[in-house]
Amino acid sequence: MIEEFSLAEEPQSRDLSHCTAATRNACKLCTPLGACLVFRGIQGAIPFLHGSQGCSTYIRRYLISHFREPMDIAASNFNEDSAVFGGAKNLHAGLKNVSRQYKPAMIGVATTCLSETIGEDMAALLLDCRRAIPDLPPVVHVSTASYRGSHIDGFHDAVTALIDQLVLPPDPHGGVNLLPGMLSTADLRHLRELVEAFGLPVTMLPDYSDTLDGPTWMDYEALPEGGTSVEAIRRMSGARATLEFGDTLRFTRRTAATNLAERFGVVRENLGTPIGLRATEAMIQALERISGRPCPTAITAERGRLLDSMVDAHKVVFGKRAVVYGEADLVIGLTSFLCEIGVEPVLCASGGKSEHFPTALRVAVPELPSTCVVRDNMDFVDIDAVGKELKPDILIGNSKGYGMARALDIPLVRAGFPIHDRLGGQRVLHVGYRGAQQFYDQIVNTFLARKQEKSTVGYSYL
Amino acid sequence: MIEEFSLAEEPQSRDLSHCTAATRNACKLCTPLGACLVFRGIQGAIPFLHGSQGCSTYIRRYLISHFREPMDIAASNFNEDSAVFGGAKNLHAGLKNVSRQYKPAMIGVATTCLSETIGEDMAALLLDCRRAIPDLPPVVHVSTASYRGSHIDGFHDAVTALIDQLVLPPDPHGGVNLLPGMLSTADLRHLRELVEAFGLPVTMLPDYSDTLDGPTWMDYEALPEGGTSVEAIRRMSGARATLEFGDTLRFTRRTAATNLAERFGVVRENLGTPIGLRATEAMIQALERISGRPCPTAITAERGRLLDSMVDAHKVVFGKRAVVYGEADLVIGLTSFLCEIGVEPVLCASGGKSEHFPTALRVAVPELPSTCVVRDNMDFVDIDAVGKELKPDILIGNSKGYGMARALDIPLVRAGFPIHDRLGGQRVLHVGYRGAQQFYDQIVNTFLARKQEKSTVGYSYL
Amino acid sequence: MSTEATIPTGTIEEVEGVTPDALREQMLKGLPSKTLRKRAKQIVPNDPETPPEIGANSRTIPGIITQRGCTYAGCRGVVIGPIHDILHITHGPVGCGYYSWMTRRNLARVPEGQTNYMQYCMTTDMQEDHIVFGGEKRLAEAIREAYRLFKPKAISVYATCPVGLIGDDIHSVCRQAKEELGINVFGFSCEGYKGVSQSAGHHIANNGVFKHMIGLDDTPNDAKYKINILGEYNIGGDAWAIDELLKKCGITILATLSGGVSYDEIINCHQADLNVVMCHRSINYMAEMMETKFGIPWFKVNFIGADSTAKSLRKIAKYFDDKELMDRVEEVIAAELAVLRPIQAEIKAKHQGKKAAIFVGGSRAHHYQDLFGDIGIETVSAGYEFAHRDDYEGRDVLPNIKIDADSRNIEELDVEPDETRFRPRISPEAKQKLIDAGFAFSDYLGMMREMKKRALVIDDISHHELEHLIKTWKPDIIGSGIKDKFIIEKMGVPCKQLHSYDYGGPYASFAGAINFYKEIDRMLSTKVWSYVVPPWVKDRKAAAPEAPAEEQKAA
Amino acid sequence: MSTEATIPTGTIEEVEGVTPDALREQMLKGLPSKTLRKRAKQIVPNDPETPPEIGANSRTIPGIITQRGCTYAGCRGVVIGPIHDILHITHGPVGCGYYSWMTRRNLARVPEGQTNYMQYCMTTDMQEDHIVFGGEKRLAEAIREAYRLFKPKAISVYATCPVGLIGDDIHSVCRQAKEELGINVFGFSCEGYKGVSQSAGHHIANNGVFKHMIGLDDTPNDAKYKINILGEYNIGGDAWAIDELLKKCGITILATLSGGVSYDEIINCHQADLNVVMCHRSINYMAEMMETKFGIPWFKVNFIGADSTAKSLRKIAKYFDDKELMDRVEEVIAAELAVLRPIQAEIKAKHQGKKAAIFVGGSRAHHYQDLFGDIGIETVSAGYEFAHRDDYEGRDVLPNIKIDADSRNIEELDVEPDETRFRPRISPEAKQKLIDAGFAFSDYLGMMREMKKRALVIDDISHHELEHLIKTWKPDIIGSGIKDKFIIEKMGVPCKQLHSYDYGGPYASFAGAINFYKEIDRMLSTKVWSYVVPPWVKDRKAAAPEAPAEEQKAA
Repeated sequence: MIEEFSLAEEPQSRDLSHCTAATRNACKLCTPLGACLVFRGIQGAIPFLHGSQGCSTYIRRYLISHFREPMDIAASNFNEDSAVFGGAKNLHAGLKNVSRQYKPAMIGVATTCLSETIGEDMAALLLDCRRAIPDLPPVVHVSTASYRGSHIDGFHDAVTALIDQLVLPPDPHGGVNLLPGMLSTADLRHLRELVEAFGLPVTMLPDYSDTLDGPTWMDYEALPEGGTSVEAIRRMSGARATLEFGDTLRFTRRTAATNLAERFGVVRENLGTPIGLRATEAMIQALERISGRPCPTAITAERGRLLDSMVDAHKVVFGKRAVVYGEADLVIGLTSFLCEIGVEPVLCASGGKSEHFPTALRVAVPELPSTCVVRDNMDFVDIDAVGKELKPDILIGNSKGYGMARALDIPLVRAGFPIHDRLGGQRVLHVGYRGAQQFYDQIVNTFLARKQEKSTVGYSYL
Repeated sequence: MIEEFSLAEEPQSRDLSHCTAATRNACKLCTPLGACLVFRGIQGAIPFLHGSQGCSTYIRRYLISHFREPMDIAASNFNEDSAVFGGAKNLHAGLKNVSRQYKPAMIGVATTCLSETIGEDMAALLLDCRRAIPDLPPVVHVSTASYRGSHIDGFHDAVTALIDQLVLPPDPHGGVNLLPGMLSTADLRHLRELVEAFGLPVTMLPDYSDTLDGPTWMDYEALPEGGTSVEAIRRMSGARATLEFGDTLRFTRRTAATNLAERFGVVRENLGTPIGLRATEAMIQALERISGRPCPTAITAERGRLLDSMVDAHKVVFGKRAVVYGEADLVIGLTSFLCEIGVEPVLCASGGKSEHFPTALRVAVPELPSTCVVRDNMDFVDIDAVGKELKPDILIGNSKGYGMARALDIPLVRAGFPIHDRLGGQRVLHVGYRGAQQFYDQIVNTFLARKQEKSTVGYSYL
Repeated sequence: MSTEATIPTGTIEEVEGVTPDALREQMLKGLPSKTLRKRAKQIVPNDPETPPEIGANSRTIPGIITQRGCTYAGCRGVVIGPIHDILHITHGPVGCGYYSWMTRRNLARVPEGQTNYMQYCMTTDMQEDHIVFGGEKRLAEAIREAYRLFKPKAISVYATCPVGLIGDDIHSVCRQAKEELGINVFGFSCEGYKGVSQSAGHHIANNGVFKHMIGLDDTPNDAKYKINILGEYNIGGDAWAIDELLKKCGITILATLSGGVSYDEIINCHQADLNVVMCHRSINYMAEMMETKFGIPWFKVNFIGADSTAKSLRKIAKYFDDKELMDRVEEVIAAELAVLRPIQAEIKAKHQGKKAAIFVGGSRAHHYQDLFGDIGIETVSAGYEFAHRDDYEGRDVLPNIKIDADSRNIEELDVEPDETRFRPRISPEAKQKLIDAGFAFSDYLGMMREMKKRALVIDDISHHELEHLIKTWKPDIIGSGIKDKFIIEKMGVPCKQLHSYDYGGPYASFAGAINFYKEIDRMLSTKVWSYVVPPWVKDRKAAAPEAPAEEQKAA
Repeated sequence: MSTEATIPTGTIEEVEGVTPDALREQMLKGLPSKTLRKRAKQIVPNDPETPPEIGANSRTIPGIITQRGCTYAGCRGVVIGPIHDILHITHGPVGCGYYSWMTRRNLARVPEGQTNYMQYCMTTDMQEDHIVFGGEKRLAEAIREAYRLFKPKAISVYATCPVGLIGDDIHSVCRQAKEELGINVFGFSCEGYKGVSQSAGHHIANNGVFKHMIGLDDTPNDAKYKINILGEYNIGGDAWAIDELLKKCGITILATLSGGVSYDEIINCHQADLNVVMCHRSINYMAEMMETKFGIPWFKVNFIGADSTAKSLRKIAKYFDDKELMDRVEEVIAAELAVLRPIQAEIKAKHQGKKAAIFVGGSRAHHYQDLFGDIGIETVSAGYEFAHRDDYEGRDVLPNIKIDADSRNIEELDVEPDETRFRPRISPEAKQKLIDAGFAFSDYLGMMREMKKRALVIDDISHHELEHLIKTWKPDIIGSGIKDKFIIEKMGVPCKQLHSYDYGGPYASFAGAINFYKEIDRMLSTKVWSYVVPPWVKDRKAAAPEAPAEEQKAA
């Protein structure tokens, strides 16, 4: 086995932290990726990029490296003519072929920088297609120019577009809507389980827990099973409440939940992503409130075991210094949890531009030391440059931090997206007591293992 | 932080593999430990050693280092007089004090080598105590001289004793009995969940999933909550069937399940410990058979995801060589799983004397290469001496293998008992598809992490 | 045409009871007529004697999911990206840069103290105002920043879709930067919407390398047998494996375009005596242009597979027409095969007669047939992702290829012999002697001439077609890329990634071949596929046979 | 009595509104009368001026769960186990050997190339036929095997319960082996049922070390200030920390009994000028016997806590009565405190006034009060696990201690001054001068003299008593061992293990004290306890106050 490029450390003298024009090793991906992920979470839907085929290929490649699952994204395959004269013909042909070939329950169309730059009038184009293609399923369109925002914006915008374009007038039912944000397949499964434990039927949007973490097929499947049904989305107007996760969404953003609240009066419950005790607690209390039922004993027992393990091992993690990076709301959740267990976050970095990130983080985690650097719009060279000055003991974030972890000789605990250097990256459980338990165990055992390994004499007990 | 004794490697020239009189670094613990563990799994019960206090202290110390939970074991505190003249007085006083202080629902008395060597007539002594102590709860006695067998024998003997001494004539009910063997608290919880998923009420004996993995107390508890109730044990005669895990039990042992079958006609289903696909499959099929219900989709989905990940990562583990050690039935389960995933077990070692171990292993895992060394009654010096010749890539077993793993510079994946150098050793999930998934992920990621770390240039994708 | 090809004998009459024509019909059935017409040209039963015409390098049909990438990917990702000491700047929104950040496994060893720029993904991360008001200033600033931070020898700039649309003149920005900074700075107009696949990007990249790098450094090199390897990207260390092998033979590689290679090697590589070409598709432009300008002959080689490697070594030795070299080459081959043959034989015995299908790249679908063949596995169907007709049918078809709109808008450089530096590396007589002996210079015979008769050749295969292939012909293993790997494996067939090698490799040369045999043996030996259906489902199926899966779906 | 003790002023009138007497009554309430009589003697409000009599070292009541260990544990586990180059063989069934295998954290550095026998747990693993037919042959064979494998300098054999009962004569087996193998082989009759706790094992171990090791090597040592540290087991590296400190002062440690020590050091350690004693309980026998036989004086020291450490250093310097040494000691103390004081002050400011309780060991419950005191934490209740009355009340009580059956059956060695080697290390005049100045030789003043008036002293505390203590007096932190750690923490009180140090340490000397301050600061600063009750339970409790927990239980 021959090995890859060397990860030579940067010469110390170079000041890498004052770049403004160039982004070096971005800590964000492009908007249509987020939208494609959402569309993959709709039952029988196929994501479709209006643009050139390369975007579809690159985005598929990246999602696949994380999920290790098939990820089909169709495209209108712009060529030079379409770039000049518009992509109407390609869109038409593409939608027609996709409808015919996959018989999808929905097509989710996201625009790329190409079609956005040439200013395609999507509403008009899609209306034409609907007239011309008789068996066209519902088509939902979201505008995702990657020069506006990052993958997480594409994600939220796609959720909003789905609700905006699909939901019908209310027919009240006892269920709740759950807008989880960009989480792992294990997270989605666990959230469903938690909500259902309170006897609440739930429409979770999106839900790629099966479509992107499915079994090996016993029979051929053109489209993977699972996902939120279009029918269920249509009925979200009749729900008791919408649980929306994401501290940054609380502030100014016009969100899918505000859409449901404003148009149909569905109560919006904005909560932090339920990572760690505090945010999970808030979710449980919201579920108690909405359902009128007390928290089931099984959940309380999980919480109890978590607390018990926190008592057992706080000595191992207390006072350790962490750098956390990734999507803003994920970072907020992880930071909150780290503060709870006595780890000191020294740098909280988000790659996207997210003006509300610092505020939302400080509000959600008031005990965060003021010395902690909280910054959006960072790339990995920034994170590395700022981070290493802060002498962290551990990194927490996606696989892209590996180089930094290696250079600093500290462990990287993998969370978020993308995770392509471990098996099960798509199944990392972040949320709930169970997720906290897994993270806690992992963080503690990572420190224990290093202590044991680095010891020149070897610890038998720890 | 100052470090421990050096783990200097053995000089090569020393032949460590031909000892017969001395056991060096035993791979087994003593019989009463197994019995105490079982008694801790009975609701409101207190384990009680008839012998000197040191045994109780040592056994508590060891169980606590693994479970990180309180573990009270009372003792009759022999002194020199009792050693000479018999421990009747101490037994009487001890039982009386325990009854009074804890108001236990049951007392589980296990003898130590001391009381066994002097030949205490336990039946007679306990009868005397029962006459003399009016409020004495049910007392179950098991003979556990540690010069006969090892902790796993103490475990099974205690289960048999409970059934032998507590079960009442049958009053048929629809439930099943589950005799899981010596597994982790997470295993016990998961097994209960699996059986209940088929709509079957279950009496699991023992069940220390709560008593030895409980929450931090909100209020003081003299005895931890949870465990199999004495009442439920009494009614085990009326169950539809007894599921008994353990390939070695299938052979000649008079087991708790044969006891129920012979005395009350309860069907005995002897199965391998459900570790890995094959043994879990057998359990699922038995549950389908007993319940008449098909396997629930949620379980099939877990299986599907497991298979999917096995497809994804078989390249990482295939052909790797493993040394597995620990209790015979645990080793059989792990070996079976390793063969399924393409890892080649090169040494399967059990510490206890278990004449059926090689046969049971070969029957349960017929595809095990004949070159694999399968041996009972091994100590860690044997395992090390034999194992290192076989050039393993990984060790799988309890914490006591760490020294060997370190000397060979290969990873140790921790399983079984005791695990005292990681957090959550008591919560390692071995059984079911979920347990297999966790082991699989751990084995794969251990190899990936090492590949990444040992690479002189650093892999970003793996 | 040269007689070099070893035309295989035998015909694939049927596989699993189904003839190639019947399978082709299955695949085409039910397609809309326009699509059908197009795909019918791209699915062709083979004839090695007279390769049939295939509809390669035609536009992908919108809505049909393809594994193809874009022009940017071909240019920045494939050809230029592997040069580790050029600093690469992607001019565009964040995605393109991120997605091309170390996602191909072209390895590089960087001298102590130097920075490996492959670790860096620099992008101008264009924002809306750059789209509206133009991004040239942003680009110029990014180049300056890059220079300030790293002081590289050269900076390379890549245009993404919006850049072309808004009309940023990256070349003029580059020229100015070159002047200002005193280093080599050059740009590539490789917008993603150009061309039908990454293939267009290869061409653009070749042009750029030729214009901006080749020939800049005339320092003489007095090694004895100096060659360049063209079209080898050092995935999984293949280039290193070839390098090692050639070193044993006493042959010196000046540059490998582009794998494990430095800027300095490239600007001096016109000192070579010979160019040998691995991936014809991605680099034939360069081979041709270097021959025209400097007089360096080229021919095709293949170091994938034991016999192909031996054959390629012998061909190089023959070219140099030197007894000492030829003897040395024979010694090396004998020594390597002595190690390889027993392993090959053992593994071949287990898998002889199994069937492979390969759909990947622009040359690997051809090369890897030799490697599978080494262990008795026959490739019953194959096709490229982005190749042209000549890669299938051979370069003799070139004059007959119609130039379409997508090809036309890629610049064809007008190359002339260099006034001072043109120097034929071999006398016309010697060359003619070799040609007369059947030696194929400047030629590629194509994949079809080496596949069995009626083997099914499928260009740019679709999921739909792949599904039919798997269900009907039941290949034992498929070579493909990450984007269909998981579909193939979901369907129960092991899939070997032939782009990233599933993070294994090297597979080139004899040592690499042994690696590959073992890898395939592992894949075909795992029991994991046999577990897919749970026993209780098997039981139920046995008890009450279900309706076929498709009907179920429809229901 | 020496005037050395610094008798604390002040009285603990009440804690959390409850007087010590009221808490004591709570603890005793409801016990059966016999038990009550016994426990009443073991729970004693303190009087530092005239320490009250406490019922220490009395048999544990059957059925009352104790933290005490057995004689074997005290002998093999505590005293002899830490000698890393003696090969230890446990003669008995498998459990005792396994449980004493590296479970105490006495650390050792082993010279390159040597084997650390502490890694090994050798046992005869007796089986039923050995119980029936005797285990002497098995033991002899095990000794031979051990010798064959390791060629150690010495082998030590430990008897477990059944060995005594079946009458194996381990000492004769050892004698024969010694002869046969030509190395030192000796045995300990430390069967677990002897004595009331591990304390009996310490005594047996001391006797054995004295008989079989001390004085074997008379090689002179010409270091200037030669001392032994007795009763220091190098848990978490404490002995090393002390070693380092004394080295700075120019004092040489010949041997530390028994921590980080080798066989060779022990057999030569009678060359010392002074024995200083850390853990009085476990080693006072040795100090006395060495004084009698060789004339080495001993006194008590304590290196746990900053002030205690300084005091101990000064005492040693004073003993040697050497200006140079005294100056050096003062310099060292000043330098160490310059580092320590600011850290101490910062942490003290946060925790001043908090309350500790310590129930552990045979000296740590005393020593650690100083360390807690350094950061303003007062120990309101303390007790030993296995100590005797003199450890509480001071050695002046020794003549009054009744010898009971359990003590009587442990051999008292008859030690005489050695004819050739007895040599007073200090002139009688000098010694008397020191004594007159308040210097306490061969004395231990006990824990009670250093605790506040009415502090609650509890010997061999039970769970029941601990529960009351926690619920009523609400200590902020408890020092204890692994067996009650988890009970204490289940009840919401942080517990510092003072046997294993929770795998931290060292805590001895100034550097160790800093470690400890930080550790305690961490434990008292964690928020984890505040999370125990879920908010929804808090809400519900607030809405409808529940019945007290005990009533609930009863219901």
